[in-house]
Amino acid sequence: MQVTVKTFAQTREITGEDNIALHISENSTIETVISQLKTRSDKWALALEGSVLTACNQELCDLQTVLSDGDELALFPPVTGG
Amino acid sequence: MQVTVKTFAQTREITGEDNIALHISENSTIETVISQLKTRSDKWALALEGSVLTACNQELCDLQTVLSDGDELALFPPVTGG
Amino acid sequence: MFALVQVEDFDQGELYARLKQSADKKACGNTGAIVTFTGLVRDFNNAGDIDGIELEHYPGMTEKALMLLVEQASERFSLNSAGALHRVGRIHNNEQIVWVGAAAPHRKAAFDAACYLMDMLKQSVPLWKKEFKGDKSEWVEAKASDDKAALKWMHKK
Amino acid sequence: MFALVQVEDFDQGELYARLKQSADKKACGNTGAIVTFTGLVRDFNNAGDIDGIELEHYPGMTEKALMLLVEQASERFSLNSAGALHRVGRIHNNEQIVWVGAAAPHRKAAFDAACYLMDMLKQSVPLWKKEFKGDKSEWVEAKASDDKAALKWMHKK
Repeated sequence: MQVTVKTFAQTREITGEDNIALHISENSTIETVISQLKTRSDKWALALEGSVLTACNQELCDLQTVLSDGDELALFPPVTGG
Repeated sequence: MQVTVKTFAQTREITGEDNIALHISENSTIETVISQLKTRSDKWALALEGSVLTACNQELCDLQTVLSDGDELALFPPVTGG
Repeated sequence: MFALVQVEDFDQGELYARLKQSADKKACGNTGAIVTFTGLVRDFNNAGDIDGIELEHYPGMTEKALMLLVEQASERFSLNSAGALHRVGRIHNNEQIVWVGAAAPHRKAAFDAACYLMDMLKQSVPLWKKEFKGDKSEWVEAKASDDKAALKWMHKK
Repeated sequence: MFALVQVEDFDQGELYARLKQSADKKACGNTGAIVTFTGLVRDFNNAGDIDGIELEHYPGMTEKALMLLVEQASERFSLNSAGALHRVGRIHNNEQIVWVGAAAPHRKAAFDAACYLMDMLKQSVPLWKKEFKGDKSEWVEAKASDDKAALKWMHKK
């Protein structure tokens, strides 16, 4: 199955990719997908080594969330609005 | 010497007097003047028996404040603005 | 800084603009947070519906006490500016009664200062509220919860 | 209730009027207190002067997260209405960035709700700030003090 991965702010700048389509195994958790992305390139490994927040279909969620086909997964640093 | 005594809100309504000239002894404290006013009439006694705030020359002050000739003394209930 | 006492209604946006302008004048570029509070007449009290209120005050002292309060808040919370406006006279249900505002470098000081201004205003500014019901009216009693709110600022900081 | 994300500057007074109107629609005559917070760009940070900021966000999610927050505050503090607006894109020194407002029967709920909205916004709404200095720019780091401010709402009530 396939999910969309979006990145923002530092995560976007370090990876150099803001929107990719990613093939993942059935019942993958976000944690698994992050491990998979870390092997994609040194840039991805670097971008994902610190504190990263995750959202699934535009809602904040934790690393144990199981993804479904077509989900939009977003990875980004702690937010700094306000 | 003489001071002006002003009243507001319930204190004004109960005494029926909102602005009087009062002769007082030299070095009178506000506490003394309040005792003096209580003997002025039953209405004044009633008005001053509860919780009364005092201001001298338009500044909140306590009962031990010593009055001077020409001072403006105000007597009123706890404030309820806002 | 400003302190106003007036019969007429006020424009919240204008007061905000005045506060920001005054903060800019003192330290342009140093204000990160502006908090405003507006108080309104609710159409009921614990005993039932009401038909507006009337505010008596102590002309002369009200303005001074309000300005003193604004200066104290400004000093205590290191504000760039603060302001307050209180209406007096007859005010109808759902109308605005009072406005306070605080401009500070950071949000905590701005929130604390606005809160302090309201808590202390209810203790130290000579204003008295009367509630109407038809042709009857009754003075509002000072609330113990307001005394408590003001007292907390004695212990802090 | 409303949650807006926009590039353009906003009029504080208009947002206040919109909030009051929305509170009146829900429970006319029941609002005794309206608190607003406005955040502005200061012209310096810990490292020196800055030349404005840029806000990146997650289009789609930002609006949803802001609305969710407004709804949560409304529920938690029994508000008559609440609203929030956050700007995105390039914002210059001394300009407005963010606005939140809360309308409640009593002042404590209105103050707490506005404070809550700001504390939680800094945790849960996908916005990222970059500060400019000449042609250089740097991402703002999340502050431990902001985490602490948000955490206090976990223990209360």
